[in-house]
Amino acid sequence: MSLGSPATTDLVTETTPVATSTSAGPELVQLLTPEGERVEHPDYPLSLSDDEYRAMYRDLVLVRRIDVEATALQRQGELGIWAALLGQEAAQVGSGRALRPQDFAFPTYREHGVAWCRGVDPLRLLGLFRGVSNGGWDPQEKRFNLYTIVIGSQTLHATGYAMGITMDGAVGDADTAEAAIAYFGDGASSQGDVNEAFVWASVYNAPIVFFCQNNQWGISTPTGHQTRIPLYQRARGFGFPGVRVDGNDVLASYAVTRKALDDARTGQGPTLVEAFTYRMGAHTTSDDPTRYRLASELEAWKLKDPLERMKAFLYKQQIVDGGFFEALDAESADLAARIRQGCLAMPDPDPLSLFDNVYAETTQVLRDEREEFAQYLAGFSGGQH
Amino acid sequence: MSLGSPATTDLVTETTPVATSTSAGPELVQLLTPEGERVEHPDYPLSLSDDEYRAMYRDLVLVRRIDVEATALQRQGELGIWAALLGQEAAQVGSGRALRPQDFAFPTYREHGVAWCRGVDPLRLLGLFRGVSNGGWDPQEKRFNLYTIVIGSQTLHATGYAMGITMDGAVGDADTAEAAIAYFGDGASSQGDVNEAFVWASVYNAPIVFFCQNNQWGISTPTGHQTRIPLYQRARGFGFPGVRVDGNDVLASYAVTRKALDDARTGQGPTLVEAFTYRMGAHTTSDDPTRYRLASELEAWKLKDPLERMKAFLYKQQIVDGGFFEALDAESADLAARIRQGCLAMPDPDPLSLFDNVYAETTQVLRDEREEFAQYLAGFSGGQH
Amino acid sequence: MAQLTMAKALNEGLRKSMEDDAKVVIMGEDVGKLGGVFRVSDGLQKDFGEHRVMDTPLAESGIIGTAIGLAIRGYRPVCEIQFDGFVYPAFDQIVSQLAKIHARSAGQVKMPITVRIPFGGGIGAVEHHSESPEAYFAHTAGLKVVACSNPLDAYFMIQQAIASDDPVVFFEAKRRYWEKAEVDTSAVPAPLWHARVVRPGTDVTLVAYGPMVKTCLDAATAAEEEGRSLEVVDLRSLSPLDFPTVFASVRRTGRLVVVHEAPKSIGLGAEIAARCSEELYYEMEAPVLRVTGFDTPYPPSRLEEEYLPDLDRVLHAVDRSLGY
Amino acid sequence: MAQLTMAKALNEGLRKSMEDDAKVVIMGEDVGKLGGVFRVSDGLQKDFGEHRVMDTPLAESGIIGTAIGLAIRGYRPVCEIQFDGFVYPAFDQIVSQLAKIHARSAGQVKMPITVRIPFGGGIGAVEHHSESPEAYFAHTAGLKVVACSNPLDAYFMIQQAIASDDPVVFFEAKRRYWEKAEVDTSAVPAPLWHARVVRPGTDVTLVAYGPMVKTCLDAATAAEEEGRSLEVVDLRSLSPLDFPTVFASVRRTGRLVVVHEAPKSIGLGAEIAARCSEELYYEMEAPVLRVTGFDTPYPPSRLEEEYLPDLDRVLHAVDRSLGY
Ligand SMILES: Cc1ncc(C[n+]2csc(CCOP(=O)(O)OP(=O)(O)O)c2C)c(N)n1
Ligand SMILES: Cc1ncc(C[n+]2csc(CCOP(=O)(O)OP(=O)(O)O)c2C)c(N)n1
Ligand SMILES: [Mg+2]
Ligand SMILES: [Mg+2]
Repeated sequence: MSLGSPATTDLVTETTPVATSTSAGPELVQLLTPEGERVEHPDYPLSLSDDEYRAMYRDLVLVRRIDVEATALQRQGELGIWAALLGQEAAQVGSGRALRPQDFAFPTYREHGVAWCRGVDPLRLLGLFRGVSNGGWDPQEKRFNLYTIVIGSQTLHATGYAMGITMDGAVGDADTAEAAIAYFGDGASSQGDVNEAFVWASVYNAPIVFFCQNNQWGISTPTGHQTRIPLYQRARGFGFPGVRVDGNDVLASYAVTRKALDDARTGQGPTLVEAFTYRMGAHTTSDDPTRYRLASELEAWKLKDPLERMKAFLYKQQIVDGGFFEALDAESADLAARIRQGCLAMPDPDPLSLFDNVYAETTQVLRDEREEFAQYLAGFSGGQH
Repeated sequence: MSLGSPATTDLVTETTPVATSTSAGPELVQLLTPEGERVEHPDYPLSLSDDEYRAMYRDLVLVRRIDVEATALQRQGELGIWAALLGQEAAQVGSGRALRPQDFAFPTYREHGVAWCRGVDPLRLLGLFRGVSNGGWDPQEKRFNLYTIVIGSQTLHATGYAMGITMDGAVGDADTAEAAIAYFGDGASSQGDVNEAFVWASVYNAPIVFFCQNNQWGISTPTGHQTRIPLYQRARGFGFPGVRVDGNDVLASYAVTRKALDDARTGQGPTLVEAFTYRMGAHTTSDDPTRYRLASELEAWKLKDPLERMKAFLYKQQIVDGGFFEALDAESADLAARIRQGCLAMPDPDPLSLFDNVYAETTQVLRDEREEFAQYLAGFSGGQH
Repeated sequence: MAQLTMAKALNEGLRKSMEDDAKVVIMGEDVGKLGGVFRVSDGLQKDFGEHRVMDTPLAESGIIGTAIGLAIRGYRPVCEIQFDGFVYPAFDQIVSQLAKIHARSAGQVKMPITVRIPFGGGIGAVEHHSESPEAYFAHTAGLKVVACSNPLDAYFMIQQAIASDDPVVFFEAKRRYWEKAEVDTSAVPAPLWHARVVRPGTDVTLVAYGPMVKTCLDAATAAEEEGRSLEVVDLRSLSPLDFPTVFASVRRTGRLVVVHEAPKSIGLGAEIAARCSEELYYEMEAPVLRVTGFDTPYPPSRLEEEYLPDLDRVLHAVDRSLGY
Repeated sequence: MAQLTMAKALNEGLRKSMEDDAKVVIMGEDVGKLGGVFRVSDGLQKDFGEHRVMDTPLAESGIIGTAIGLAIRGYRPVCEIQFDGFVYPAFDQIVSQLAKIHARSAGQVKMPITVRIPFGGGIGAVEHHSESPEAYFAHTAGLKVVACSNPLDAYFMIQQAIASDDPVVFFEAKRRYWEKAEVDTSAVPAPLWHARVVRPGTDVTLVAYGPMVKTCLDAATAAEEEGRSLEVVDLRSLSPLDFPTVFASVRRTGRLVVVHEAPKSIGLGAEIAARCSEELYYEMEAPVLRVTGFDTPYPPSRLEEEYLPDLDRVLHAVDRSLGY
């Protein structure tokens, strides 16, 4: 063991990330093997209609298409940066589809797939990465909070929101009661805020699901630098259940999240779901993962691709025919074109909007600054400089 | 369950504090019953000489005497405030005596008993509460850090220090290797910093013992508002062992801490020790616990008094005679007198010392401020005002 | 009309807000059964229940972070930070979230959260219990910051802060908690963002807030005996600063001394000096002087009388100002 | 002598410090294998090992808190905060511990910790990646705060900061990371706490630091064409501020414009304005003017060119100053 570096003891499961990060251990909940075989899990029965299976696959495909298009737009200078969800489609679509309309989701900056499930127009997401907005949609309307960039913060917001659900008496009924879900990453699990959220959620028995996408990396930092035991086990230190699900398995992600949400809404309190998955792309378009991880790791994970296995399942079950895929391709292409056009057409904000919405009730100091700046700008058009 | 208040589920062990706080559960490690009977625990064998037993009892008595004297001095206006350790003597003396000279302790503001074991003159502690200093001793000399008032901060300092032990190669040898110990309270367990310390200690396998005195209260807040499972179990969420010890049992506190320290120094990594004890006094001399807890709770805990049970043990084992107690009474009285005299004789700091030690290398800005203030003060003595 | 201490006036103000709006909830360490270490929320849990007055776990980031979530859900949380020196663990949630969510959401998400902080020294406390962190918050765009200095203001300002749809950091001059004054609860309060001339005068303006208002008033009384007429302005709002009121006063007197307990460098006094020096460049008869805490950590309590601006230091600065 | 970017100069400076003192360790998020998101620590983990360049868990309070423990153990940690907007979770450890431990211990415990923070805007980033939080730290007694603006300073200042027995918050102008200059590593560096006149002039003094130094130099070049001679002072040290150098310059020119990206209210500019207005009361020919970011959250990047002070805004202020 090298001094000062993370420990290698018998407790450590993920110290040398390359060697171990693709193996999730026997505790992993899986309903669909990488080969597309449907398997059963006693705690997570699931039966979906063919339409539902197809809809899930459609989500996976469209969400990936959005992501690919956004990455391309960034490369072409239309976005400042993009945080790709490549590889995490199943975790996001599975959990996103498990949400009921009345539930409220608190994302990080990477939950484009969940946004899709909540009905947020992808163009709204692009606005943030293009730099025309720091937000972009009405969180209340979509019951999908704004992206939160400061790691971990949103887990406390979600917990407070969930406390409010309890205070409003909106816990109990299996159909109408509400729940909150907080998304965060493996890296985020080290932040004080996330652990405080666990304290609060547990003490207040809040109707919340903590959904951790363990994509094995926090930028260049492997999960083994954040924890020496599987992350889902963190929950047991706080007195609520944790479960590790195959995050590349959209059916398992759906079933496990749905149960956790139902437990929450019926008053059983919080659950931590660790979706074991993989960030197949760079951290963001600014990142260069070849500096810190081996190509072989990516290759190993490609065999577990969330789209491929669902596709194989649909084929094997004969749920789809060639026409389905063709139609989906066309829909994808249309979506991508719409996104591209919309992105290029997005106007830059008005300079004076700098001063808008700093407060609900603005101040004299800001009014004066705005006025002074407006005059300054007017001076230019008047040719003063 | 009242909305918005801490949960009452089957997981909750400490919701209604008055009813449950005296019962620690079967997991409690005990070597001495409240009646002073010596019991054995397979994991914590302990055999001390008669001298050692007497020395421990002496510590308990003297530490309580210091505390009583300080409380009296506060009542008489000689101290601004005092945070009494009443009831926690065994947890502190047990853990403090378990430390080796080479170990380093990071206290809160209440570890007067540990300070005693580290050889810090009680008068130095009083200086802080009198308001003549924010520190008072050389932490390096005593290997006892300064009191830290911001809840939880010191757990990270201790963890960093322990990482340094590893980096220095001072881990391994059962006799000479070093360990750190971080003290904190049940309330502190909710702070982000404490949980981040758990993350770091676990990932770096740092040679550290987290010693949590669960005295059932954080000011007026019962432990059930901080956690719904026993606190020692927090450790399992981070992948290291936790143990609950009877904090009113000096022998068990000693044995459990000693083992945890030895594990740390020999490279087994961190342990969380929860010393289950009781704050028999007010939070500080500014506090009025009758506003929030029942007298009956205190009565129940009095039956578990850490001094009484050790005294009963010494008697039963015929380790002492009346002369021992007489001599100890006299020593106590002397100590108290010395503290009182020393406290009253403590000079106020020089006004210009305000500007001392803000930096290792002071600045021109501060030199100027100091000079200006010195002149201002001189103006008074010159009768300018 | 009743004689109330400032602590009691705050308590009554909180009670009024809770009666008026069922969405108002109080949260913090020891605010419930104990009523807060300064008893500002005394009796409120008993009367409004545990779901409206919550004794939270001990973690300030958690308090503010969950309050933000409650605000998203439509609540109007009033968070107590037990002492000034314990707000820093919540700094990220305050500065990066609370202050920015309204702008981030283009006004779609309101943050009607009040963060109450007893602040300042002079009570003989140990480290971290006597700080004046207001400059950190007043420098932060998106926050509003106020400080109350007396029972009447306390009663109304806390209600106005709670009613505000913006996040308000609400500083309470802790060593003035026990000072009493008449509180006419039927009075019509001044707008929350307005400073107030609390004593008119002609020779020099003293600008202060929180605990230093009384110090300045005492100085003005003492100065009167020497035939000097000092005007005292209580800023009340630290962000936004009410420059029109300050400028008007300084235009009258031509001279300004700013007084605060916080360290001098980059404190509120610096901003007021900078603005007045610019705006009243042709009108000032002396430079703006500052009487403040030193650029040192708050000292152990046996030195706090030296550290804290007092009547003598204020008058000394007045002398200097008049010497120009 | 070599042409180095500022990022590379910092990298070389770090390397030199690590070679000179085995107690120097680097810690932070992604500083090791990746070499930091700006590559400032590129190659150091490879050469000095994982125990001297640590990829820490993702938690800023943990980074500073454990660094404090390492310092108590005799180490000299250099902590990287990945971006300006992510320092706030560590605010408590910085303000309540790092800044105060030396005083608390009456000088017995040194805190030779350097906290590196890439800061400022202009790189087209998303929220929280373009902030200028220096005023928070410069207002905090017990901390020293510096900002480097060019490769030569970067190379020496980082070494001086690391060698300092006081905690130093070290701001790096992130949009200047890729600008190149000659770095003579054998030069004798100026003391870390000294400001520097980087361009002499006679008509107006521009005081700036970090990213705005280049903006001011560009403005001075442009002004020259109009026959105006601007003196540019690079503060370098933000706490302590080197007033003698600033005063001397303003005595020469009689006029002062302070420029920074951080919001105006209660920023560094306020302090410099307040001090100069007082100290040079009889010597100034115009009020101190400030060209700063607005009192708003940092905007989305498509607005940052409007938000950030630029050459035109600086020259506009120079015009105004000369108009008095
Ligand atoms: C408080 C804070 N510190 C640092 C960062 C910079 N940062 C952005 S993403 C990231 C890694 C996050 O890793 P993880 O939580 O695993 O999420 P992922 O990016 O893998 O989805 C870091 C360090 C940040 N955004 N916030
Ligand atoms: C960060 C912070 N918040 C609040 C306080 C005020 N405070 C002092 S002691 C205390 C309760 C601590 O409870 P616990 O950790 O159980 O320790 P105990 O006092 O019981 O020994 C509180 C809230 C503080 N010192 N620091
Ligand atoms: Mg990750
Ligand atoms: Mg306690």
